[in-house]
Amino acid sequence: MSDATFLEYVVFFSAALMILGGAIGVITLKNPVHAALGLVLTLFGVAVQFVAQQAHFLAAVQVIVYAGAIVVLFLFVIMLLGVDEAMDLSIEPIPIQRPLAAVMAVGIVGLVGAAVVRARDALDINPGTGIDVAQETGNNDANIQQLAANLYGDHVLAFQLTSVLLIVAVAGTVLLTRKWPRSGDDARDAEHESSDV
Amino acid sequence: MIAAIEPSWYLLLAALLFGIGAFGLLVRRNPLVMFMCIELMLNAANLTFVALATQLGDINGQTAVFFVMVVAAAEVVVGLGILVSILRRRPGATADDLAELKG
Amino acid sequence: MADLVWLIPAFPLAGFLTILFVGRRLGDPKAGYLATAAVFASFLVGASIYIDLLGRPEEERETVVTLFSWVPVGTLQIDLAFLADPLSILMVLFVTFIGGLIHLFAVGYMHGDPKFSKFFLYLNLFVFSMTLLVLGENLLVTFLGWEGVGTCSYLLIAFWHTRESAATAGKKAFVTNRVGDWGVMLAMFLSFQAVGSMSYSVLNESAETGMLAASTASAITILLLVGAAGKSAQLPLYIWLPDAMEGPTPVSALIHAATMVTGGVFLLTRINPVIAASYDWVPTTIAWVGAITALFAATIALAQNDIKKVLAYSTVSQIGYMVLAIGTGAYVAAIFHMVTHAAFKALLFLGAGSVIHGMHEEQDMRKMGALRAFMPITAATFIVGWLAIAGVPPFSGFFSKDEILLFALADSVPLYVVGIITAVLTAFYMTRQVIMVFFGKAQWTSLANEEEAPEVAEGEPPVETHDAHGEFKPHESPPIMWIPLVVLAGLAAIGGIINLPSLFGIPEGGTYRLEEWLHPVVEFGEAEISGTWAYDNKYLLVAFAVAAALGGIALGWAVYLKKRLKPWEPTLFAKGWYYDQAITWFMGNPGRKGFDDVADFDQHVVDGAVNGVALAVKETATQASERQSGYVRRYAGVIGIGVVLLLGWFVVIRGIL
Amino acid sequence: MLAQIDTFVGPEVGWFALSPLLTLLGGALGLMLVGALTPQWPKGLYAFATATTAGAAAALAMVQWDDITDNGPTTLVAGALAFDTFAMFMTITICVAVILVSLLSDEYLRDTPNDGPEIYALYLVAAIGGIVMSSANDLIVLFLGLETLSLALYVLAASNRRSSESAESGLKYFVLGGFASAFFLYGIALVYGATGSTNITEMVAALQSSADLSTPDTLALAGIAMLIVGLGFKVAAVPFHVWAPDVYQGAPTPITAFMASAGKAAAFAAMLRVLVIALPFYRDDWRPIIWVLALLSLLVGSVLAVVQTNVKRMLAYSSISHAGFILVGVEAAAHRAGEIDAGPGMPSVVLYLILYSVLVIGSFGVVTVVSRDSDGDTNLDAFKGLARRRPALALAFTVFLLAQAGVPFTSGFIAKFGVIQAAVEVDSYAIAIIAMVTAVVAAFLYLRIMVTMWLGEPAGGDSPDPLAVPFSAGVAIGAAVAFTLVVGVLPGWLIEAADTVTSYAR
Amino acid sequence: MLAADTGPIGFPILTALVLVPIVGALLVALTPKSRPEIPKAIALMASVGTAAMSIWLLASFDTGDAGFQFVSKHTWIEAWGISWHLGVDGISLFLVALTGILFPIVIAGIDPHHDEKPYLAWMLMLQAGVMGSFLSLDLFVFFIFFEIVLVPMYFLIGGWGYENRVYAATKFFLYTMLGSAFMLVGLVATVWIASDDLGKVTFDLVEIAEGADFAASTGRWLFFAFAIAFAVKVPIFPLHTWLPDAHTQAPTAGSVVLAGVMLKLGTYGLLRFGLYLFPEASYWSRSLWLTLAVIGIIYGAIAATMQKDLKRLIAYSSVAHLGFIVLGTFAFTTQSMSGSVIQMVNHGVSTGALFLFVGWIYERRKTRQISELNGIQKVAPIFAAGFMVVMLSSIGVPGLNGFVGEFLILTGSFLTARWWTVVAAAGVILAALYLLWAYQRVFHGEPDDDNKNFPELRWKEGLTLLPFLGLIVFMGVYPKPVLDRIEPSIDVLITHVEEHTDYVEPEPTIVVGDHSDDESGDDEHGDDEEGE
Repeated sequence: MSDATFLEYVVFFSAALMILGGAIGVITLKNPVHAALGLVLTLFGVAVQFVAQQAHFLAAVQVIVYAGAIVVLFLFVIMLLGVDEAMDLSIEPIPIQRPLAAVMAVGIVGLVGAAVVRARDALDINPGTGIDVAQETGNNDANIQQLAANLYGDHVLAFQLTSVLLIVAVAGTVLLTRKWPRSGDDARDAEHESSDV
Repeated sequence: MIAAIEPSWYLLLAALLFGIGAFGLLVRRNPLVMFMCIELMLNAANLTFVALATQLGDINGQTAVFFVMVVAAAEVVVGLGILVSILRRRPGATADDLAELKG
Repeated sequence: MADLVWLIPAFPLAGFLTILFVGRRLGDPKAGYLATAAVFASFLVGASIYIDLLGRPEEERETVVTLFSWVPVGTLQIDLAFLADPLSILMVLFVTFIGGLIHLFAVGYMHGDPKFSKFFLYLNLFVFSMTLLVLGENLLVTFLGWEGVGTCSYLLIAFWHTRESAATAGKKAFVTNRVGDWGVMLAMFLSFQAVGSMSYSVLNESAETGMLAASTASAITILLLVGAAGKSAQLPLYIWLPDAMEGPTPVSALIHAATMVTGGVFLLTRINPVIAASYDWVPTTIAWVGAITALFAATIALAQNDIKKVLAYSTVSQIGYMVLAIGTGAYVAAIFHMVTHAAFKALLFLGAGSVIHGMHEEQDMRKMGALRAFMPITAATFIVGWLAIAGVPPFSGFFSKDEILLFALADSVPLYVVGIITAVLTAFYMTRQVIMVFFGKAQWTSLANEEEAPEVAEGEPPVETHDAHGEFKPHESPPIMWIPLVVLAGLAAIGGIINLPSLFGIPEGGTYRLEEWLHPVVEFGEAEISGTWAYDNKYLLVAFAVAAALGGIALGWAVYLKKRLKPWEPTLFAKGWYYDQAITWFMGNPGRKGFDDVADFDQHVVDGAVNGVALAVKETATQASERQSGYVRRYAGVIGIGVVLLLGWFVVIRGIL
Repeated sequence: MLAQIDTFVGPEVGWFALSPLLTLLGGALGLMLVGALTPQWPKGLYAFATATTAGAAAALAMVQWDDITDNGPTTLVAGALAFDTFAMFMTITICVAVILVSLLSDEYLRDTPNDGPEIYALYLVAAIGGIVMSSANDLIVLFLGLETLSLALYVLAASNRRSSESAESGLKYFVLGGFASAFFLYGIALVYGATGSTNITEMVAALQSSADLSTPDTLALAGIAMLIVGLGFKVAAVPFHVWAPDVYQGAPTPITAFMASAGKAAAFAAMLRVLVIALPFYRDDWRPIIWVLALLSLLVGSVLAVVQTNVKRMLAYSSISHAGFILVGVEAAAHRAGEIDAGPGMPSVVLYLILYSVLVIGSFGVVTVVSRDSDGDTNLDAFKGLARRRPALALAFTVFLLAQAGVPFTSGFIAKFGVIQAAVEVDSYAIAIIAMVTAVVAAFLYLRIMVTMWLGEPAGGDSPDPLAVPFSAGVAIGAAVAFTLVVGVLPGWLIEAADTVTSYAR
Repeated sequence: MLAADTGPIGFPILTALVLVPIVGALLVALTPKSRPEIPKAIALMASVGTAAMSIWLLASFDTGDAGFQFVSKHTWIEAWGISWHLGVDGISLFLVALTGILFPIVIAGIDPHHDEKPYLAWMLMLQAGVMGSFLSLDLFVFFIFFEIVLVPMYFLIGGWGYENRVYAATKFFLYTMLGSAFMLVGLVATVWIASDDLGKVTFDLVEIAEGADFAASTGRWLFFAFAIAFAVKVPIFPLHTWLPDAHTQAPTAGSVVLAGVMLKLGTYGLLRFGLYLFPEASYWSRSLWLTLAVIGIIYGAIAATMQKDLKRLIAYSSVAHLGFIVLGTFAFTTQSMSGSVIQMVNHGVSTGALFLFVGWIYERRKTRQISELNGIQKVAPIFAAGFMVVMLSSIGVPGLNGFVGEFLILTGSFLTARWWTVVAAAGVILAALYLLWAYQRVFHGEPDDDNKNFPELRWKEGLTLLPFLGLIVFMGVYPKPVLDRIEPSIDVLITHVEEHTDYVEPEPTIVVGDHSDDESGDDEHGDDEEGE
């Protein structure tokens, strides 16, 4: 047993711990802020796994975009709306919602797991060296270059589409944040409520 | 002598993460947290992608993850936009409070 | 000449159409005279055809006149064709002649009725249909007339339709007749299936040549017997006839005594070869149906108090005689009795009508009596009719009845016994009637006025126009009414001559005229009785018959005039053996209930199922839409379950298994 | 290393082939930029610009049509997009939807803060997303298209800030949509793992090469399950339909129209791409699921519609049952998936999609006009006596409803007939009969609306106030009616066009 | 039954028969509100024009020719093998004529009381639909017409009907649509399965019927898919319950048309698309149909007897009458089937007329309840007389039209379905019972105060009634011209059945003239009946 493998073990399991711990945190912590922090933990764990898989660039993006931008966005909104008060998780207003959730979660995990286990031989035939170009070429940017080439080569259209996606985001936020005259605003709401209840 | 870490372990981990995320979306009432759960699920997918990419020795998987991140970002932006526009009107509203439409 | 046979129905039809369009303008009494003229015109045509046929050799006395092809489909080719042969012409003659007389009588009787012209409209339509019935060359044309007369009888019984009883009686008559028609229709189908045609010539021919399987022949006969039972008011379908007396009296005379009710007898005579070709039990059945009906009706007649009811039941009884004759193969006798009966029964009915007229619509004999003084002509003629029906020689009834009894005995003794008993009863109840109406002491003066009142209130047509100025006094009817009576009386008295037996040294030429005349028609079916015991002891039978008649009369005399014996009128008879009531009850209770159940079944089960489905869908929808709770997390849960199920299918069922 | 970068050559891009997409994109950007830089445009100009853009795109697509029929289908941009008649057909469908919806939106948005370029830009961008979905030859591309469309729709659904319903529907749609697309993405990942690629061409190749399907690849199967979840959600197939009624009801009516038309069309196109075109080798695995989804959608959609009181909700449920019908067509296509003689399955689906899109936009168009007058109220009562207030409008709605019920001489009948024909051709009698029977149940709903319109007493009593039909909306509705009836009588040309989609690129 | 190339004339009269009403309807719909008198004029012109054309059709119909005449055939939807194929033969001729004649009478004679314009438009649409159904020789074309008639009828009932109209209209629409649901699937299946035999996909009735030969099991399924739709339309017990509601609630014109022609779509469909397409299946399942028919006859009559609503009563009588038609159809003899066809027309005339009367009674008394009517004959004798004549024809009194059909049906059925016929014949008794009883309750007796001033038949009503009475008498006295045109087509149809089954039409032994072969043919027939 080489150190490398041992190290791999350590990395894998510690990262896995981070990921699952964070995830559990997200779904259990009462206070949304804490939940967000749990999310950060998970994201970091995922980033670590990426590194372990030689996806260095993705790891970086993961940290910057996800942990950096997105979670911050979350926290920002939490603060903005002041919805950071804790919420009692012991009560569940919707009947048999949690059993339902449990069944689903267990089902998904179990079945996907079963699928994976079933397919594992197929997978683990030549547990290939993966795309550890760096080790081969000694060029530490290899992964980035490869990615770049793939991104602007085969997936250039997809790449362009992401920009379209961002247009949607922009237009959407403009639309959603535009100020509406408050005139008769709530009155109308009341109307609609009444008309529907 | 222990075997090397198999790709399937990553997949199982991802599945677990995915399940947790889905579970969370069902049990949490705070919309923000629900979004976070969606993020968890997306990350599970990402993890799967990367693991499989590595195993297949194919970069496309990593590219996919890149796109997913963009999507996630856009999604969060839009989602939070919607959420803000609601919570401004009804502070502290939970997902369960928004059940006018039914039947 | 015989080619003009179509003129016979044509005249009444023309009369019908004329009255239909201008009847109201013609009004009372012109419309009546027109109708009468139309009928007598037909009579003249009939008479001339009779002479024409008489002039021909026997085998050529048959002409078929085809107007047009009526219902031609594939092998079924039915023409609207007339058959002029001895039988049909004979029928035409007495139908039109007696019909004419009754029309004449009706002109007087219906005088002042607001629907005067309509009455004659119907009467002409009836005569038209009746002539179709008798002249039809095939079963279908006969059936056309058959249903036609049925319809007319419906219309005429319900003539005073504002009276509930009249309307009901009309409906009853029609529906009961339909039961018979059902038989006739099936007979037609069977005939078509068996011989590919419905024309009498083909049917009879195939029967005579033995091509008609006995089974089929029997079936046809029995089915037609059902029809006859309906039309000729035999058991078990006679029930409509007594009620039919709700119609105006001329109608009772014309339709329900003289003509229509003999339709069944005519039809059976018409197909006599088929009867002959069927199994032996078939004619026997016919005979017994007739015999039992005759006796049965006679017993009922014993206890009736309604002047017309008595006659009605006697009609049923007399037709029973005819059917009995048919069954015993005595077709000539049947027709003979039909004719004589037509004469004297029409006479009796018209007489009764005249009495009712004179008594201001009073029909209850217990409220009459001693009328001979007030309406002598009516009384006289009525008495003639009485003697005729009682079978007192030399009146017509005697000869025809004697002939029937002769054949009955030749066939079987029991039949004869029944016949004789019936004869006694007939004489008895007719005597009873005559005495109650014309003799004894008047029962009416006292209750005259209180009788007037309700009449007026009831608004019966004849009353308000009646020349009764408060005081009540039976009166003789106007000449237009008694002239027909007199004529008919004449016929009833001497009608026998058309078929005198060879008795008492009656000259050869004068005997069995009718038999010779009808010979070509009935030769195949007519029973051969010469050589039987009965035939050899004719005189004895005559003696019996006369004894029966006189005995009956004497008994009646003793009971009702001399009051020597207590009248014996058991309610069982008065109520007609409760037969009618039983049927009415059945129709009204279990029958009606069954019908109601079907209707309910339709509404609640069949339709209920349909609406049930709709309701079920609605319920499900309501239930399901509550599941759509509006909670986004629950929705996610639903999706999640879907996911698990799909994964289960794919991974487990398709993948691992 | 550097040389590597110098020598990098991007894939060649068939610019002209992409022109419909580019047109829409240009339109969207133009609206955004110019709209942002210029003051409020004059009445109706935004809508007009949008409509023209979409029209141009559709026209370009038609131009491409002959090119494809002549030179056969190909793929574009390194096999990212399929360039075939199927794609073009859907392009045209979606563009038509955009045109009609933008015409509807015009007056609807007038005098609200939303009367700006954004909504229209979102229409166009969403259209791009839809078109990409329906022409994607790569699952990642498909996913991006789907997200583009979805995000646009989330925003649009929530766009009416006056209405709390709109916001609620937006949030519900977003949460569930994100949830579903997470599944979809996960599915892509798993399938990627099984086939080693996300590119449909390569996937098919890989599956073909791996001859031994005897030991089924559970990873792929799990992936397919997830993919079906995502697609099923988009097409609102039971049990993934739960969002549809609420969102349809809550969203601003023109938006609902857009969802029900372009959204559904794109989703079904994607479904055909993913299942029929990319995964024919697993058809025996997923066909039964489609069968069940069809059955459930037909039943739930038609039955639940019966008890609704809100017209938009009714139409939502009816659109679920329509989805069921279309799924019948998909099921029929599944029988022949991957074969040379693909059978009438796919044509029947695309035919249904274009016909139903126009129908549903027309229907919601009428609802738009009515609700605009009744101050946002879309309850059945708002339609009482519509025939008295505006006979033409009532007649138009009647036409749409009858068409949705599948009455002859309307496009709806042709659509249903095509689907049934396809199903029968592959001997799926059971589902065909079930579909027709549920159509009867659904008919009750349409009759109910008609009764309300024609026999109900209008609010105004005997002299009800006539109801104003905005010009642009009138044009849209009129066009929809015309199309519905014309196709109902002369469907030949459209059917022949639809029949060509079976020769798709892969 | 191969289609002739064209009719004797150039101009496509059948297409015109369908299009003229449609055009009329559109024109009516387009007339401005300001000119309320125009729609009626247009509607009359259109319908009278159609009537004229259909009468011309009657006149120039080639009696001897059993095949389809005036055929016009054009490709419609090539991709699906659908063609606009119209043609008329002895079976459809008189239904077409009846459709042509009935509508102008109804349009002219009956006043909708409100919203005349849409009413007229719907009436014309209805006419077009019915015409199309009777004329089309293409499965697809037939189906769309068969289906489209629901819409105008729905609106006529729903818009101009009586108190419970919406329920009735909806029930009618959905019930019938449910039937057609099966037919559509069956129809498409037929086409696809037939395409194997024909080598091409075509919806052409004649080509399929002549060219395709379905395996017994397949054919039976397909036949039942069709038959359900027709059974609902006829309606055959137990699928009849929409009819009383629809009839009762429909406006007078609606009821007249419904009884007059629309119900015939079912019976006509059974003949044209049941027997002709699937001879084997129809022959195989005849016992079922005969039984249902007989049940319908008796059951309908009994149910009718117990109705309290006069219109409902007549509706149920329709169930009974149509039972006769079905009986005749599935007895497979020239007589019975010709009888069925002519009975379709007769029932249309007499029941249509009865509904006219009920409509007039309702207009006068605002009630259809028998219990609230009485003594009308005293105050309105002519009205009563008219009703009486129509009623007698409906009862089936010889000399009036009703009898001819019933008689032929029963005569023919007796050859192949003896015992069914024996029971069915009893239906004529019940017919007399329920109608006469109703007549007695409504028209006989002393009128009470409500009915004292019941208005007499009006001139307009009389004129409306006249054509009905004319047909009633004419068809009863001289049906030959009609029968001559029907028979050839029926014979061809029976031959068609004989070719595809082991059925041989029983010929009664003809003994006119020479008595060649043996007589006991009836017993043979008898036996193979008992066998069933």
